[in-house]
This record gives sequence, structure tokens and C-alpha cells, in this order.
Amino acid sequence: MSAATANAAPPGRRLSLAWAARQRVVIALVLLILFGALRYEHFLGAYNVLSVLRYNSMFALTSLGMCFVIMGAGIDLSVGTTAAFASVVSALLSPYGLFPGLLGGLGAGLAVGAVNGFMVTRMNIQPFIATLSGMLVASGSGLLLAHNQSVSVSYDTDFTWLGQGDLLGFPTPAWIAAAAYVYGSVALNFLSFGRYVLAVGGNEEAARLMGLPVDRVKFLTYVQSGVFAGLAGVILAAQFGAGQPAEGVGWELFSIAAVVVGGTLLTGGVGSVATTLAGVLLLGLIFNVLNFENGLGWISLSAYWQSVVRGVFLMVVVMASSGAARRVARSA
Amino acid sequence: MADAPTIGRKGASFDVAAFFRRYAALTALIVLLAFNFAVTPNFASWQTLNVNLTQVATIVIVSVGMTLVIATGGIDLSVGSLMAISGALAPMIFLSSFGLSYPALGNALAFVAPVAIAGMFGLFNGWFITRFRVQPIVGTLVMFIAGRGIGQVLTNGNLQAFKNPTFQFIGLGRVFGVPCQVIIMLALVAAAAWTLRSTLFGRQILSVGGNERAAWLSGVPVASVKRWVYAISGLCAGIAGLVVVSINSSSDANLVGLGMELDAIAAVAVGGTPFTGGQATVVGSLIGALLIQLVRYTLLANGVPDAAALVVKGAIIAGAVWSQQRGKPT
Amino acid sequence: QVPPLKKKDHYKVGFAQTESNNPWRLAQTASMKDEAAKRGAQLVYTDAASSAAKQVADVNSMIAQGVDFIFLPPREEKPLIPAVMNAKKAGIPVLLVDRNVDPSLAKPGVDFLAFIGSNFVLEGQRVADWTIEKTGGKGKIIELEGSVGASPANDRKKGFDDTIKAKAPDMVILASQSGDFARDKGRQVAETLLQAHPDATIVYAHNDEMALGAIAAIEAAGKVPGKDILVVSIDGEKDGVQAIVDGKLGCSCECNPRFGPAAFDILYKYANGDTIPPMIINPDRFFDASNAKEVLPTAF
Amino acid sequence: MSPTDPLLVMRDVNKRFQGVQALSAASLEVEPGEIMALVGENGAGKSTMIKVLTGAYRRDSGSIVFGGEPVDFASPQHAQHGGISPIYQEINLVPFRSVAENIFLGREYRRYGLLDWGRMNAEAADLLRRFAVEIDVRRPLMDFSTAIQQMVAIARAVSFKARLVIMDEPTSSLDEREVSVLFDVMRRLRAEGVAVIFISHRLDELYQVCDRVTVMRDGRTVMAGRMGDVDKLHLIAAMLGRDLETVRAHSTGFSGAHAAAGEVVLSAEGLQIGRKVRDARVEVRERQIVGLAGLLGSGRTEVARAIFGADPADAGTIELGGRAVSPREPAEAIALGVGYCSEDRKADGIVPDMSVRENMTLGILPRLTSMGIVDEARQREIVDRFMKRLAIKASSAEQKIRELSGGNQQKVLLARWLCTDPKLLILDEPTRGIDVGAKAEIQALIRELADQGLGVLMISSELEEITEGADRVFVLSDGRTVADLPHAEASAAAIMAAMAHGGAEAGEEAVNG
Ligand SMILES: Nc1ncnc2c1ncn2[C@@H]1O[C@H](COP(=O)(O)OP(=O)(O)OP(=O)(O)O)[C@@H](O)[C@H]1O
Ligand SMILES: Nc1ncnc2c1ncn2[C@@H]1O[C@H](COP(=O)(O)OP(=O)(O)OP(=O)(O)O)[C@@H](O)[C@H]1O
Ligand SMILES: [Mg+2]
Ligand SMILES: [Mg+2]
Repeated sequence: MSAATANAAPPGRRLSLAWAARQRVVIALVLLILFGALRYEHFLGAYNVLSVLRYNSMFALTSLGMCFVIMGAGIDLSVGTTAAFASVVSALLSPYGLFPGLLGGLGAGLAVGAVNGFMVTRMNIQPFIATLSGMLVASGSGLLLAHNQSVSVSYDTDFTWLGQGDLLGFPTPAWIAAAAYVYGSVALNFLSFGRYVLAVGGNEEAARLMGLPVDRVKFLTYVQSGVFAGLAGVILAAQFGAGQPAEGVGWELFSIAAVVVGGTLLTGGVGSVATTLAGVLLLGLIFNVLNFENGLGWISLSAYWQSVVRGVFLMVVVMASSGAARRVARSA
Repeated sequence: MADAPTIGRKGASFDVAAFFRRYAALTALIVLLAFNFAVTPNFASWQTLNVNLTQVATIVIVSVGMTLVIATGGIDLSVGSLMAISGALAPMIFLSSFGLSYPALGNALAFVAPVAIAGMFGLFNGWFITRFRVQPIVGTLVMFIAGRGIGQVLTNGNLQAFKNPTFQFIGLGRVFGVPCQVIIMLALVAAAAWTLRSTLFGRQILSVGGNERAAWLSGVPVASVKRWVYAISGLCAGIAGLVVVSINSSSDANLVGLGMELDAIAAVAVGGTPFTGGQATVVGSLIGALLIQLVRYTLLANGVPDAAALVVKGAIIAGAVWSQQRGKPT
Repeated sequence: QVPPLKKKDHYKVGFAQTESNNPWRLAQTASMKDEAAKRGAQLVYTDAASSAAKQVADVNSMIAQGVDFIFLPPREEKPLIPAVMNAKKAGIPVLLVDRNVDPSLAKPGVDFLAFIGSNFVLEGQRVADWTIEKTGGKGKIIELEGSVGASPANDRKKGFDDTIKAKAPDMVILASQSGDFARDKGRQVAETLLQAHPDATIVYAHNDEMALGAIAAIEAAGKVPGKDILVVSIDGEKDGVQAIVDGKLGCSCECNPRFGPAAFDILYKYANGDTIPPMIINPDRFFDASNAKEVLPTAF
Repeated sequence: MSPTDPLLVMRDVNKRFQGVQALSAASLEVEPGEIMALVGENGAGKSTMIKVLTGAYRRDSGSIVFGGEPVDFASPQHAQHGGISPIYQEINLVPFRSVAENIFLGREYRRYGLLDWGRMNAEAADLLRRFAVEIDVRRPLMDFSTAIQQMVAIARAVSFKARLVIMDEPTSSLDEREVSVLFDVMRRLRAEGVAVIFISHRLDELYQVCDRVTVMRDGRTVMAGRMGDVDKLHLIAAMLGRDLETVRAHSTGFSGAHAAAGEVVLSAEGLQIGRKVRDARVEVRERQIVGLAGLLGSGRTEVARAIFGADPADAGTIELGGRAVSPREPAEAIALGVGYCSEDRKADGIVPDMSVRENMTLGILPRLTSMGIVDEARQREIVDRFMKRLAIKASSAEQKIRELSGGNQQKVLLARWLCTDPKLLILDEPTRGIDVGAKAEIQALIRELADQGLGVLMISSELEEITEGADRVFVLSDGRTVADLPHAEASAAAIMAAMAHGGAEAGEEAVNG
């Protein structure tokens, strides 16, 4: 989607819009946590906090990859099925140990990412369509490899530690995601790669004329997204003890929403790694809060009302950040 | 800007290869037809045509609206959910006590109201996107999530089974032997193609997609054009929802239109409409949808396993869009 | 050992449904909710939206909320093991309903209280047996599978296919493709397969919804379901049984979703200190023309 | 390579786009350490020549020798490594990123493998100071005016330590002071032995700095010589391909009598818009061209956009034809008979993938429509008329506008407004980036339209255009109208004095002086 399509606002206003959105997501997250802490017993209990972190680390990883792709003005619809495919590969390799399983998953993600990147940069296919086919191919490959069934991981090796284990009292997957976000933050702010991604997303033509290796940068964002999705797949396999070829449905939309709620523009060129994480936690906590709400027994929200509530919640977050942006733009 | 090497490309003389590359989807469609005539058992029959056309109709109907949305540089993820809402509403209307006591009125209302309401939700998408300057993917993602929930809440998730020949004419009826939904599909394609080509609204859609700020400064009512485009997409989805439930004699808000957004978007892309907006071909979307449908038919009829079919489908979509890309003059 | 359950007047129980997108699941949820209300239990209900991973997270949130007992229909055999183990660690007994987990990884009566449900493989076998008897072991079959990767789909296929192979060497399965357990998709796939294999005489669908779609497809192709082509399926939902009454559907093996009463019975028995058998198989009925009319009111 | 060998030799370069032969056997030779002017009409192929050189386009045939070696750069990146540093015609930087980043993108400083922001920011600030630009280099580029952005682009190119710097119309958005700073930099480069290719439509500038000149026409190189040996008329004659006499007759587009002004069409008073415009006043009458002068950033565009309803004013009154109005949207202003030709062609003007025909009739489309259907016959008729009248160079009305040269795009946009038959036409830099020939034509056209009754509000950074063309001049300084001069008093000196000093007294001074 080209820069001109999103809205008629001048670029200055759009930047402050993104900035305001970033403040808002952190405030919204804090409010949601406060709400949960005050309303529900055990909400901030160690068990709940740690299991929420353990579970959402997968989405944190796919969203991080997505964040870079979107900052480069692309999109990656394949993250969910790539994770599923990678979970199958790593489950199949898990009997050989932790590292073979890990590398297998990463390799699978890398392969899908490379195919996506190739389609986008070499074949000139629009990212939405390119990664849509990547999504179908990854899903099909996973199912073929797994013969349509979940693949058991080996409990004999320490592979499952990657998903079920702890390190210093914290879930291993949460450590992995945290490390990835530290890397992401450094890469965005202190490595040429991150700056090139922003430049390419901000004005691809200018970046090309400035002599930046545009295609290589775009290619790498897709590869990186694939690798992070692969890592999420490894955690998926390790955490649930099985490679699951049919998992990952809707992960891409979750990730896109998290990235956007985190104040990264879908048109590219502006973004933040830290608030993407806030976006992930915000959207992830919504599920948790809804579960707790049902547990109160006052009202039993059916799954259907939950979808409506989630949709409305996303709408409110988006609206709030847009309203805040307008106020900021006026006072500036 | 980076233009393909132009060495050796002849401007004037007719280049057969270039022609086929330009019309890649059509070419692929023809090739696939030839393949099927040769390989697939029992392919050469009217019933095959009938099966394919009736199956593709809903995707095409949705693609028509989607093409217009994409022409403005937007995208509509909510179409499947709007199909579910419309599909849920129709039987609720004619099965209600009102609908049962006044069948004629109930049936008429069952056609009009769900489509109109889907259109209203589409209008809401457009309003949300223009009023809050939300990127279309996110703007329609809201309705993608909430819309199906609304459909499910309306029916409490229950499946509504019915038998109502009048209403089901839209999915099962035939006019001069042509299935009703095929006629609707062709009419919508023709209307949308004509709208894009010859009407003020059509030109405004393309100018908004081509350069929104320039269009606005030239007096094009950008926000209203966008709202209408999403409303039309909602209307198309509403019609498609009616077609689906009437063929099945049942409405299941959980499943009606599930995954339709990606099918429709793929059809539009394979048909040659770029996502950047400003250019669009509705007939292309029809061809794109037919191609995807025929691929699915071919794989199913030849017993290709479902998992492998996913891989093939992905490859075909990418391949078709790719050759389209190459055939385009720089 | 399975964690014990204290005697209480009012229990707080969790029910971690896997999805709510088909009539079968809806009936199951309704049955659980009704029964909970009847017995004065507070039900913590979650919906995993077809994701095994989310189902585990849902169970974890139940554990965090301190429920007394968990009813769990595990979406898949292996990925739900952590949920079972976490509950055990937290001292909460778990009753698996309608689907089982991998017995080599978690054992009934040890890691979780018990399994209650149907045997999907057996369902496939029963339908195959009925079909063989009805047709004299002759016919060409089109099979409509459930969702790719779903365990009922895999098991119902295995039960049926193996039985056909073993007992009716004259029968062939011409084609077997997924219809996603859905009427619309089932109809579309059936239309295509019937077109490609006009010689088919039998359609076996993994659930009634797809069977109903197939019936529509057969009629659209100008053939008569039940006469030209025999349709058989599983589930025994109301529309399906009605189709048997109408002569369009040959048979349907019941797979009863109304788990509520039996599941809560087990809970109270366990709290009483009774021993619970680790595997409880539902006495599913079998519907065909002989009994369809009578059972119609009791179908879900 | 001996010192006398040329640095760059391009020979027999051909480049064809779909249907357009952009370059045919064009050639260009540049010596080390010289400033080479490259001139030609719009669409002559100057930009294409540059893009072929830097590998942004691939040539169809021809040879390029750079520094004694035959070269074939595959991309701008390669050209940059090879020692060629270009500034392209449209400012091509990344708006969201900081100024320092824009300067250092592609060759960042690192410390311990990480980006060294401190050093980059410091050096960027130093570098810009050489261009007399003092700004916070950590802020995003888009926070700054077009002029500053252009300076940043120039600073970036110069800082590459290249052997050849190419500037494609860098001055079109710079004011006089900034231009002279730029020229100093160019002279310094020359002193350091760096060659410069300088493209500009402002011929006077060329004489100030350039050593030699190459003239292109219709994709061919038609002349090359020492700047001092070619006088301006000869240069124009070569560019246009006409003889000297014709050129002489055409030298100023605005010559001719100033007709008596009629009724007031626009009167705006006390306009306040955001923080940039605080108290602006303009008045335009029928048959009158009103100039709006001011330094870059003085708020002229804002005033124009407010009258047009694009960014509504916060305070003040706007009267059109004697009726108080407050258009909230361009569509409303258009309905009231106002047209606005914006300064940024690419962002606010063209719809790139649409044809010339569609672009031209975008504003008038509702009027060509009955029952929602566009009357194509009338559309074509109008388009044909204006293509002839403005001498628009395009292969046909169906050519995509993005394939046209900048000048011809501008003509199409002008036609877009002319065909709506407005009462008031606001032109924001109407001749920016337009060659002399077309410029005179457009100016004559503006005059002609005004004489037929149109009121014109013309924003221009070229003083000549204002002093010669305008019947009345308003000068904006820092968001205030500081002077209101009739044609007779609107000398360049008076206008500059008003712009420079600002404030009411200064305006008076200028009027009196
Ligand atoms: N990408 C393109 N596609 C098709 N035609 C093009 C393209 N770029 C340039 N042209 C054509 O090539 C010719 C030369 O254009 P070019 O931009 O080089 O002119 P120019 O001398 O730089 O003009 P100006 O002074 O207006 O910038 C023009 O006729 C133009 O229409
Ligand atoms: N912060 C900003 N955000 C968005 N747009 C801006 C901002 N500042 C200026 N602009 C727009 O950029 C354009 C150029 O502004 P500039 O600072 O050159 O003012 P100007 O007085 O209109 O200059 P000129 O003398 O070129 O007409 C105008 O269209 C203005 O509306
Ligand atoms: Mg140029
Ligand atoms: Mg301006």
C-alpha cells in the first residue's frame, strides 16, 4: 500500500499520529493491567503472569518479525503457518536433541522467509499476495510433512526445555522473546540494517537512489520474519510437546494488529520495537482478562460476545490513538 | 521507476509472447482448461461448467466489491464476516413469526434487509477508516473480528436450517437454464466494469487510489468515495451471504464466508489489479476467480491430497501475479 | 496419583471448550452449562477457537483462578499434555471429555481422572459395517473427510477405510478429500468429486453436515440420494436424522455431545471417594431407517 | 589518465521508453574540476541522461567513459561507489528520518559495530553549517521547509567526496540567499577539482557559476561550448531550435498592456492559520494578476490553501465575489469558482497512473457528467483543445501523465484548472521547473486569461515574474502582509526591502523608497 493511500494528512501529522499511538498503547496496557489486578483475584499471581508470558512469547516473536517487515512497507501473512511448519520440522528433529530441533525450526522459518523475500524482491509480487502464497505453501508443507497429524516431540532430550522450562524462575520462551526484542531494539536503532529498513519503508525510491541495497534490505526483513516465526514454531513444539501443522491460524492478523496498535505505520518508515511488545501484551492480555471475567460468574460471555468485545476493543484502541494524535498535532 | 531492460523490445509489432504475459491469468485459464479436457475424467460436460460457475459465483460477487476497494488503495478484510451476518439475518427474517404470517413480505424483506445491513456495516468500515484515518487493513480487521461475532450472537451460534423455495431461488433457481447466482455474478461484473469505465464515481475511485491528495485538491469528495466503496463491498458480501445460505438450505454464522477475504483478494490480485490503487479491472478479477476455482476443481477431481493442493494453490497464485507483473509495460 | 477433590456444596469448575463453530460443540457447551446450573456449580467457560495452544493457555488461566475441577475436551492428543500436567501439578483433577490425549504421555487414573467419550475409530467401523451389509460389499465410494489434521477426521477415516479393506475387497474408495466438517465445503467437494467420478454409488461423510451438503450436490447433479447414491455418515444431529427419515441419508452413527450429566456425575462420585474407571465409552446409538423416526426428538 | 583527459564522456546514448525516444545519440563531456551547465526544454532528456549515467535507468545503447574507464553502473549504488554523487530532480530523501540520517544513510559511522549517532549528528551539523543552515539535525527531515530539505540533499551529495557531483534543478525551491550559498559551495568544489553538472531552467544562474554549457533538445545534444561564448539569446535559440528573431519576439511572456481591473473577486482579511500565518490580507479583482511575494516559509502557500479550503483558516474573513465564505473543503471552493494549482506537482498534483485526459478533466468531471455517466466526447473535445492551446507534448491524450516531463505535467495541471473556467485562479509557483519556452507561453496564457476577466493570485519565488507579471503585489513576511504595492511601485528592490525587513514600517519604507 503506497504512502499516499493511507490518509490525506500531511506527513508531519502522520508522524505525530504514530508517536501518540505509541504513548497510548503503553497507557492502555497499564490501565488494562490495573483493571485486571483490581477486579480479579490471582490476576497478578505468579502463575498467571508466568503462563501468560510463556504463551504470548510466540506471538511476541512473530510480531517482532512482522514489525520489521511493516516498517519496510511490506506485510507478512505467512508468520502463523510458518510457525506451524517450523514446529513440525523441529518436532521431527527433536529426538536428536535441543540444537537439532532448534536449528530445524529456524531453518524451516528461514526457508519460507527466503521464498517470501524472493517473491517480493525478485519476482516483484506485492507483499500481500506473495506472503499469502507463502502462507499456503508453508501450511501445505507442514501438513504433508506431518501426514496431517500432530507430531510428538521427544521427551527424552532436553528439547522441551525451550518451551516448558524455566531459567532463573522465568519461562524459557519469555527469555527467548526478551532477547529477541533486545536484539530488535538494537538492530533498529544502532545497526545500519534497522535504519535501512526505515529508509526503504519511508521512501523506497529515494532509498534506491541514495544507493541503499533496497532489495537486499527487503529480502532480509522477510527472512528475519521467517526466522522469528520459525523460532515461534520451535517454542510451539517445545511448549506443547508436539509439532502442530494446523496451528497458527490467525496469528498473522494478531501480529499485524499488535504492530499497528504499537504505533508502527502500515505504510512503513516509522516504527518502534518496544511498543510492539506492548501491543502484543495488550492484545494477549485481552484473552486472559476475558477468561477471568468468565470466571467471576457474573456474566458468562459466550465466545461470540468475546469476538465482539475484542473487535470493539481494537477499535477503541485505534480510535483513542487517533484522537490523541489529533490533539498532539493541534498543540504542536 | 526501475524499469526492466528494454533492449530488444519492439514497440509496434505485435508480440505474441508479450500478449500472453500481459493476459497471464487468461492464458493460464486456457491452458488449465486444455489440461482438464485432456486429463480430468468426465470434464467435457455442461454439468462441469454448471458446478464451476455456481461455486465461483460467491467469490466473484465478493471480488467485485473488493476490486473497487482495492482500486482506491484500500483493502477489505471484513467481507467474510459480513457474509455471515447477512446469511444469519435472512432466515431469521423469513422464519420469524412476521415472516411466516406474511410470507411474501417476509421473503422480500429477507432479500433486502440483510444486504442493506451488510452494506451499512460496510459503510461503517468506510466511516471508521476515513473519520479516524485508520489504515484499511486495521479498520476492516475490526469488523473481521467483531462481524462474525455479531452474526454468531444473532443466532447464538446455532445453525438455522430451512426450506424456502422462494428465497432459495437466489441460490438454486435458474433463468433460461442459467443458475440465478451466475446471472447475478455476471450482472455485477458488468455493472462494476461499466461504473469504473464510464461513470463519474468510477473515475473518482481511480483518482482517489492514484493520488488521494491530488484528487482531494481537485474537488473529489475523497471520504465519501471511500465510504461508498466500502459500502458497496459490504453490499456485495451481503448478496454473496444470501447465495451461500440458500444453496445450503442452512445458515451457519460460524462458517458462512469463512476465509472469503483471502480468496477474494487473491482473485483480484491474480486478475491484475495492483494493490497500490489507481488501476483496476473487474473482468480481470472474474478471470482470476475462475482460474483459482478451476485450479481447485482440477486438484480435487484428480485426487491431489488437500495438503499438496495448498502448495499448488500458493504457487499458482504467485505465478499468475508474477507473470502479470512482467507483462506490464513499465 | 490423581489429585483428590474435597467435598463441597458448590464447586467452581472449568470447562475449556475447543471451539464453538459447529452444532455439535454448541450442544456440548449447552449441556455442560445446563448441568452446571442445575447442580449449583460455578462454571468458568473458555473457548479456544480451534487452537490447541490457546486451549492450554485457557486451562492455565483456570488453574490461576483456582478452580476445583476441570472438564477438558482436548483438541489434540499431544499438544494438550502440558495442560493436563499443569493441572495435576496444581492439584486439580481433570476429566477429559469426548477426545483423549496420548496415553503414552499421560495416563487416565494417574495423570488425569478419566476419559469419557466416544471412540471415533469405532464410529468409522460401525458405519463401514452397516454399509457393507446394506450393499452386499459392492460399491464405489467417495469419502468426505473432516478438517485436515483433526483427530476425529483421522480416526473416522482409519476406522472406515480399514474395515472396508478388510471385509469388502470388492469395494473401492474412488476419492477422499476434505470437506472441513462443513455443509458448504462438503457440498462443493461432493459436486466436484461426483462430476469427476460419475460411477460412484456411495458417499461416506465424516459428519452429518457434510453429508447434507453431499445430498444437495447429488440432487443438483440430477440423481436421487438414497437410490442412485447411498449416503452414510456420523454424528446423528437432528437434520441428519431427519434426512434418514426422508430416505436421503442411509445411516448415521451417533456421537452424542450431551456430556453434562455424565460428566458431573463423575465429579460428584469422585468427591464421594468412589473409584472411577479410567475409560468410559459412551453407549452411542446407531440410526438408520429402522429407528430414525422414534429417535428424532432425542437427537441433538 | 592525463590531467587534460575529460572526466566523463557519454557518447551516442540511446534510451527509449514505451513510445518515447527520450535520448537519441545524446552525448555529454565533462572535464575534471569544471562546472558544466546542462540545459534544454522540458522533456529534452536532461534528467534521463543523468539517470542513465548513474544506472537508475539502463541505456539501450551508447558508451560511457568515466575517469578514463568505460563504465556501466548497474545501480545508483554502484555509481556512488564509482565516484558520482547525484541529486535527482525531485527531492529524493526519506521524510520520516532525521536530517543527519538522511545525510549519512548508506555510509554510517560505526563504533564497536554499532551506529555512532554522536559523531554522525555532529558531522551533519558541521556540514550543514557550511551551507549556512543551522538546524537540529536529529529532527525528522519533514519538519523542515522544502528549501532546507533541498539543502540537505545537496549537503549529502557534496559530502560524498565524489569526483563528479550532479545537481538536477537544485535551485527551483531555493531563494536568492540560499542560491548564492550553493554557488559558493559549487565554486569550492571546483577549486578542489570536483566536476559539477548543473541543470537549471534559470538561465541567469548558469552564467554566474558555470564554465561550459551543453544544450539538449528532443533527446539530442545540439550544442556544447564555453558559457562565456554563448549569449542568452543564442542559448535560448539553441534550446528551442528556433532562429534568433523568433526568440527575441518571445522574450517575456508578461509583456503587454495591463487592462483595467474590474470587480473584486477575492478579498481576504486578517487571516490566521496555524502558527505560520498571523495576519494576512490579499485582494484580487477581475482582469488582474495579483502577486503574492515573500521568502520561502513566509506562509504564502498556507494563505492560498486557506482560501481554497484545503487548510481552513482559524480566523479572518474571506469574501468571494463580495460574499463572505468559509470553504471547508476544496470541493466547496471549486464550486465557488476557485482553482488552485499547487506547488508540489508530484504529491498534490498528478495522478500518476491516469492518462493526460483523465488528469486534465479531474476537476471538471462532475460537470461533464449527466446521470452519473461521463460524456467522453465532450471530455475529449476539451482535452484536445487545451493540449493544443498549451502545446502539451505527449504521444497522445491517453499517455500516462507520469511518463511526461515535469514541464508538460505542469501544463496539464494548469489546464485542469483552466477548463473549470474559474473566476479566481490561485497559482502556487506556476512556472517552477518549467523551461523558458514553456514558461513564456504559460505566462502569456495567464495574462490572456486575466484579460478575459479572470482574477489570478500568483505565488512566485522569482521576483522577475512578480515584478513583470503582477498588476498588484502583496508581500508576506513571517505570516503577515507587510506591503501592498501597485504594479508601478512593485520593483524588485521594493519587494525585497519589504520581505527583508518585514513589519508595517518596512513596507511603507519600501513603498516610499
Ligand atoms: N519513466 C518514464 N517513462 C516514460 N517516459 C519517460 C519516463 N521518464 C521520462 N520519459 C520521457 O522522456 C523524455 C525526457 O524526459 P526527461 O525527464 O529526461 O526531461 P528533462 O529534460 O529532465 O525535462 P524537465 O526539464 O522537465 O525536467 C520526456 O519526453 C519524458 O516524457
Ligand atoms: N509541519 C508541516 N506539516 C505539514 N505540512 C507542512 C508543514 N510545514 C509546511 N507544510 C507545507 O509545506 C509546504 C511548503 O511550506 P513552506 O514552508 O515552503 O511555506 P510557504 O510560505 O508556502 O513557502 P513558499 O514560499 O514555497 O510558498 C506548504 O504546502 C505547507 O502547507
Ligand atoms: Mg528533468
Ligand atoms: Mg509554498
